Amino acid sequence: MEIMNALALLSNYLVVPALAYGSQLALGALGVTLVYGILRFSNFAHGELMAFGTMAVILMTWFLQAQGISFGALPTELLALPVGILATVVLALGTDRVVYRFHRSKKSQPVIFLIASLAVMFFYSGLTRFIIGTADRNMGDDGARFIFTAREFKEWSGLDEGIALRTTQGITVVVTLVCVVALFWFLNRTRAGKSMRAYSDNEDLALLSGVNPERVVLIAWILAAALATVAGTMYGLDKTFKPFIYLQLLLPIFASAIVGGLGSPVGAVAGGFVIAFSEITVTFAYKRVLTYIMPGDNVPDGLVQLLSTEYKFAVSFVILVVVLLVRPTGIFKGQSV
Amino acid sequence: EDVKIGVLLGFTGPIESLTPGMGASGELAMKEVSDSGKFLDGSTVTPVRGDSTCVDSAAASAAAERLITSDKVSAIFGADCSGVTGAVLQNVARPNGIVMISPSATSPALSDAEDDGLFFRTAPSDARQGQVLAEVLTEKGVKSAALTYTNNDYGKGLAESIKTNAEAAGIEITIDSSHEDGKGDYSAEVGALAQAGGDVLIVAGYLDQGGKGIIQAALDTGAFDTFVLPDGMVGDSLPASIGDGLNGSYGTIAGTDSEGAAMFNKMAEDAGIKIDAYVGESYDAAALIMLAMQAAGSSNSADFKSKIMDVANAPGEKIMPGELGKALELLSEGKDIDYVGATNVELIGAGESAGSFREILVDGGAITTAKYR
Amino acid sequence: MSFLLGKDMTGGYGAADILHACTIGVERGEIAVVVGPNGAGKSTAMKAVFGMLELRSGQVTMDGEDITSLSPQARVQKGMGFVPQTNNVFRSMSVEENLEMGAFIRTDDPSGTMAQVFDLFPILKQKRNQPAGELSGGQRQQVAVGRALMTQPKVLMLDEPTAGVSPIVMDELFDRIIEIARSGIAILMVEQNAKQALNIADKGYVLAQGANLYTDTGEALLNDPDVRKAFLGG
Amino acid sequence: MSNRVRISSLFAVMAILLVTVGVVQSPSLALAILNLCLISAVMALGINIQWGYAGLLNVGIMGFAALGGVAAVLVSKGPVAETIAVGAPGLLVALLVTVVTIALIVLVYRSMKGRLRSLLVTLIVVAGYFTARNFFDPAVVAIESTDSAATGYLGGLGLPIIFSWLVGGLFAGGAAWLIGKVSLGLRSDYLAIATLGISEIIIAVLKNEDWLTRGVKNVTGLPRPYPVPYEVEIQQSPAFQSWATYLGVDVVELSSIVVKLAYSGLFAIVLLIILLLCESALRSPWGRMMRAIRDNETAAEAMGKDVKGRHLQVFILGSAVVGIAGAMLTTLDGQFTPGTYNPLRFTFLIWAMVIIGGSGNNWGAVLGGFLVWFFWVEAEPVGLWFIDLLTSGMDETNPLRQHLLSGAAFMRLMAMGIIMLLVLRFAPKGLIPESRR
Amino acid sequence: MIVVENLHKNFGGIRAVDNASLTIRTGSITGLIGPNGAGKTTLFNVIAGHYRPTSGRVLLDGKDITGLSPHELFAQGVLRTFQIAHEFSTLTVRENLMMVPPHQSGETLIKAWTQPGRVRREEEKIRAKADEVIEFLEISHVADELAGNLSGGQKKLLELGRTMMVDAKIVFLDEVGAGVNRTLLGTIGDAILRLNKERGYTFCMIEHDMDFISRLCDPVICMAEGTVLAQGTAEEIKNNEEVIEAYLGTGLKNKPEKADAQ
Ligand SMILES: Nc1ncnc2c1ncn2[C@@H]1O[C@H](COP(=O)(O)OP(=O)(O)OP(=O)(O)O)[C@@H](O)[C@H]1O
Ligand SMILES: Nc1ncnc2c1ncn2[C@@H]1O[C@H](COP(=O)(O)OP(=O)(O)OP(=O)(O)O)[C@@H](O)[C@H]1O
Ligand SMILES: [Mg+2]
Ligand SMILES: [Mg+2]
Repeated sequence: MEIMNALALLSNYLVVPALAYGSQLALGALGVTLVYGILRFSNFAHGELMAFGTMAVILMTWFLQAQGISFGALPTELLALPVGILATVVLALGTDRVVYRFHRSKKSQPVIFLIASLAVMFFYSGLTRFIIGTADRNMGDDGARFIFTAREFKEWSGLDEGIALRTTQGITVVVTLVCVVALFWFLNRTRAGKSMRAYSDNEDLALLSGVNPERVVLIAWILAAALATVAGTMYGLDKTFKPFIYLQLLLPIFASAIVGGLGSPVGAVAGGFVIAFSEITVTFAYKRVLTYIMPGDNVPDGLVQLLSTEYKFAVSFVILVVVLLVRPTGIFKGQSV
Repeated sequence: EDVKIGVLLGFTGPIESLTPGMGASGELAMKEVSDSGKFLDGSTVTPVRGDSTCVDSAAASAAAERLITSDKVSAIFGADCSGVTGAVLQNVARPNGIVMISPSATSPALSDAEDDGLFFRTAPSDARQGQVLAEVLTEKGVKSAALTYTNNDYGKGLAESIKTNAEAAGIEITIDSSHEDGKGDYSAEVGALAQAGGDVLIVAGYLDQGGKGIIQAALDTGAFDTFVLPDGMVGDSLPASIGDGLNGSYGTIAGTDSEGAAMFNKMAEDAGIKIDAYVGESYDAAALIMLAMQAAGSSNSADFKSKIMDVANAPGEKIMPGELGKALELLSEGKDIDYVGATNVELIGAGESAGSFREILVDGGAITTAKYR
Repeated sequence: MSFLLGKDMTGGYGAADILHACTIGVERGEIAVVVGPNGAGKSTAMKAVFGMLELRSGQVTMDGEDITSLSPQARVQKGMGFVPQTNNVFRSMSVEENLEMGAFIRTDDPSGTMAQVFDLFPILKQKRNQPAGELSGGQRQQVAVGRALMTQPKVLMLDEPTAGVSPIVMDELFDRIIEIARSGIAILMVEQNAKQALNIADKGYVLAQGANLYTDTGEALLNDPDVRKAFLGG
Repeated sequence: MSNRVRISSLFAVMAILLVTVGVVQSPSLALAILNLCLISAVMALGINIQWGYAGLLNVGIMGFAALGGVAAVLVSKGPVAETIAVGAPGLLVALLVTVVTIALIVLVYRSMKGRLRSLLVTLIVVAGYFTARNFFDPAVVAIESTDSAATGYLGGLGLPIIFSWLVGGLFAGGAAWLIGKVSLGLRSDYLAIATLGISEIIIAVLKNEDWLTRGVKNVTGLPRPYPVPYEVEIQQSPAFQSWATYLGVDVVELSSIVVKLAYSGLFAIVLLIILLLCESALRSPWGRMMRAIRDNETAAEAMGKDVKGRHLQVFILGSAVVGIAGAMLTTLDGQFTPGTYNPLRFTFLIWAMVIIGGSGNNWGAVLGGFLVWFFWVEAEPVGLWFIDLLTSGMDETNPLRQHLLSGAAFMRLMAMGIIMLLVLRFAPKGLIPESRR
Repeated sequence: MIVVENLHKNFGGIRAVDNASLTIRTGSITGLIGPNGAGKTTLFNVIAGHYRPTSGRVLLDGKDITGLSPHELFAQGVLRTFQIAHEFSTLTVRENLMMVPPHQSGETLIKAWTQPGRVRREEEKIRAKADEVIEFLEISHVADELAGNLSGGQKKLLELGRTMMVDAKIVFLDEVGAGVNRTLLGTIGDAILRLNKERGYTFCMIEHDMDFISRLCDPVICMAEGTVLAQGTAEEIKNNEEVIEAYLGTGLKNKPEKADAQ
């Protein structure tokens, strides 16, 4: 019983949130890792691309809600998602035409692309704020908020610690797993996927094999944009939408992609979880858990917290660095340009 | 004549979601004054915006430099975050002898900064609010509380004063940990807070920043169900976005039983301004600048800086939001006024706001006034 | 009028021309070999024929049709296969995937050809799942050639296919090249193992400083003392 | 060589831009921008040393700049007697304990082997950590609780702040040495994220270790370096006033111009010295070796060059330069605010400077520093002006106009983005590309 | 003299070098042959310090040099060339050569800053030396071209050239011949012999061109599957059944059973 309570406590405050946050990071990291894997540069505009996509979804949602359309137990945003994706794809492809294609033709170094993406990031962030403003917007305010609440869980299980599971958390985790499997399958099993990897590996030789570079780039951006929109929306649904947040998300997302191994979808997910779990576990106060599992009723004095939450980023980055020292190109042997 | 007033706020950057409201309500006051036609025998007031970015002192100083030396503003309404405010004050405002009134900078460090009597702020000092909150907690019979604050000088200062006062009042603060605004996820913070436990969770943050995230997560996980909200957290948008979960939470915000606050909220709504943190303070800051000008009969900082205290404090006729026209009238007749405004401004010492506080209770998804202290 | 012909090709990578009215070509079912000192422009000529290089003058024709302005991909579609001299494998992809990429434009099932490649280069079969980047130099060379064989082209262009491969494999390779030629495919290759290459060549070109020096049948060149001395190492 | 022409003409353009600002807007604004341009240029040089010479992707600029800022505080602020009285002993003991612990670890490491060794080491680490904390924590509490609003930290040495520029360099260099030892094994983006992470850690420490630099409560009122006067004072001096009247300039305006010029002088000197050293280094065999290493580490290693050592060397040098710039910046601000250090402003912007200017070329880096900062500040008015232009046609109440005007602030971001894209478009290798020797 | 004792090098499951033991006599020109993937290059990489061996030792004149880093070995006079050319692509050909000599005072910053004169004088010497080498390799016309723009073979020549910039004790040549024009290869052969005779260089060279090998090398070592298969004079090796079986093959005779493979 005591043990069960301890477990419930841990899952409620540690496992469930970490899983959700991890998946959110992973979804973002998938997009980053894809662009890196195929187009061979770190796309700093990805965070803002997520913001833009989410904005598009929100606008569409407002429209739908105005029409009185809803999605039953699920938030209407999911209905609006395709439209958002479409808008984002258009933006991404447009950007590629006016910005990246030129540098491809010039065979610029990756770092040039990186800085270009930085500029694009500025532009996007301006654009998004321009259209929808900077205010903080709630998402997913229709549809059921919880799969089960802490209270429901208590009643059901009879424990004195509850576990809450939000609908959005559930959706996020599922979507992430689907995305990573799909992407992995696409890149490693399908003809198109292989041609994309070939292109990123050795462009000239890919040409000699009859691969059409334009098509590769097209697919890459479509996927990236779609992932960005999904990631952004999932995040917004679970937390809230505010353009500024997506800039802040960029760093943990990159951390995930890199620690997992750039270019590897599975790595992206692994990375996401490494970051998320390290942030939470190390700064977690184990006082009450111990109180449950320690024999008798001797309560530990103090919070039994390894490090205060001020340092949660520090912690996640320390772990990141350590991982990299052990595996210099990430957990799943990523590429590096 | 056309008097220019600089509006120096972080329109981009960490608090970009707060600043539009602040800017708008400051400009609301300016419009009111211009429209009254009574300002400095019929001159008008034009706001000129500058981006303080909230974090980049260098960019903020440059923006201020532009406002003062290029756009030739007579005073600056701003800046917002204490860091940039300090930089602008020392590197631009003082050298050029321009008055600055910040609606939101609360850092104690600013109180004893050399300012040649040029710097004022309408945000209440943390010290006072700490006491008030402690009183509230004792009355509510709170035995223990967890405390989280936004990791900047505002949050830190406030948290420190809450902690000391609360502990003095025999309330145990089980944990005081900070949270960074605008970050992705607050599970870790909530986790720690929940484990530390306590009757209530005191959230010394901003209502559309980390503060909100924390409350949301805390509610969802069932970690806490009552929250204590200092001024930064009090605003209609919070219950609106959190929902019923917030009912029963309480807090404090600068204000008096004078109908000032209510009146202002009305005005703001009509002007389509969302009531968030520092919106009232902003209106007051702008108003004070112009009233002082009127009292001095000049838009020159050197002349009117000394008047700001006079117009802000008793003696004199009380001035409510929306009564700026009347105030201008009185001043031009040489009468004395006591500006109350949206947040019941009382300037003490080095131009800080003492202010008395309004205790609020979230009830039925709306912020209601419990009583005044 | 050869099946594949690069005629009077002049051009280079930047300001200076590398090729000066250089002509190389090959007939269906024939083997043409290009030899010459390092830096003569052999690879450049090959690239030019394959459209990887801006020509200032001269044209490339295939089967009588002028393909000078076509992009490399387009030429691949027309049935040309090419093995470059340097970085000619997909380093991060497995040997098998490399071969599959060779068959990228094919619509039929390439597994048969793959089997043939594997018994031409047995070592590759063992290494089929290893990234090509981890292979030894010679193994890589084998992968590169294998990749080209997978395309089943009408014309096969090889830039120093035998560089770094062991003698036994080299013999195998030459045998296979003869076979392929017999099956009606035109083969144009650059070789530094000039003697062996000219041995099996129907036609030989000697380039120097980007210009044709000698053009003749394989054995004619082999037996020409000047050529032997100056270019074939005595 | 056409590069020289290009350089001089581009810098001429830069000068014209600044002068235009001076005329159209105001001279002291122009000078304010110039000062930041100079500082940015120094930072950009630091990064250029690392990326342009050696291909090291350092994305931790923020952290090193912050360390420079710390130096400014610790050097220039006077010591705080009370806090030292209550806290210093504890801290010293804690320090002592740490040193002893490390010594012990080294000893054990040297003298033992195998599992026993690792066991002992861990034991010592744990024991050391807790004993240290045992002295450290109470001392910190004591320090931070003494007059926390005003001081609550140890203060500094009370020396002239100009020294902090050197010390800042040393701090950053020292940190770089540590970081380099750990993470220079990593390549490209992996090194990048590692450095980024470490810089985040540095900032986290500065934000939360109040006893050291007051954390987020900020340290204000740093003194100015020697020749730089205070506007308010010189405004009072009759000599100055008469001078102003003689020149026919407003006293206030003149005072702020003079002050800014004084700063510009100091910064320019630093920039020139560093630039000179960089140039001669880059042209020397050392530069050739660095480029070789950047090109192909395996081969360089095989040709007898100590790649690791050289990487560490440039990493330290570059970071030290950034540290110097950081100290200069804090000096100019007159205050230290950990909250200001965010990656966008202190890392990516600097990178934009290096790349847009032309990596591998010192002049390029400097120009980049100037140009990018210039637009970082001027993008705002430019954006506003653009919006006005857009909306000039529409009438007051037009909702679109309202919306556009409300969004004017974000034109700054867009403008910045567009400008950067344009530069990259027309100078894909940077404005002053690396010159071949 | 280099002695390799039961050297093993595994990459994951792959045994690239599998218990190889061999000796390279001082003053000799030792040839190293073997089928593709026999482990020759890996062996070089281990000896030259690019890989740590899984097990086994490498001795140089009796002292253990296992696991020293390449630049330390360079300092001891152990040089190597790369099978897949590792030129410094953004340096000119001349710079590629000039960067090689060790202990250039211009390579330490302080001296570069304080003693420009001395640095310049050294540069003169080195440049002269470099031009010699360029002359010899017949690549004068591309001396100021970026090395990245060289032809495949020219890059190979550059590889060799770099080893000629210093006085080496022992030089490991990994297929310098591959892709080099045979006539030029002849001259290179002469050069190697000269360096060996006059300057007493020891050489160990991987080659697949038997004529070249038998002209220069004695002894010749044949590796297969990571171990030493046979050792002896070129003649012995040529006629060694195993070697023919595994490596040489039976020459350019068409094999009927292959002809109808298609
Ligand atoms: N980095 C690596 N990872 C995995 N396997 C490797 C790696 N490097 C080499 N190998 C394997 O080790 C074996 C020996 O490679 P090596 O390059 O030494 O052969 P080699 O004798 O030089 O052949 P060649 O004559 O073709 O150059 C090969 O089977 C190769 O696939
Ligand atoms: N990318 C390039 N840019 C500029 N010049 C080049 C480039 N590639 C080759 N060259 C020059 O063109 C000339 C011919 O090069 P090419 O590769 O055609 O020689 P090659 O005949 O193939 O020699 P090898 O037998 O060594 O391969 C060389 O002098 C080389 O320096
Ligand atoms: Mg070639
Ligand atoms: Mg080899």
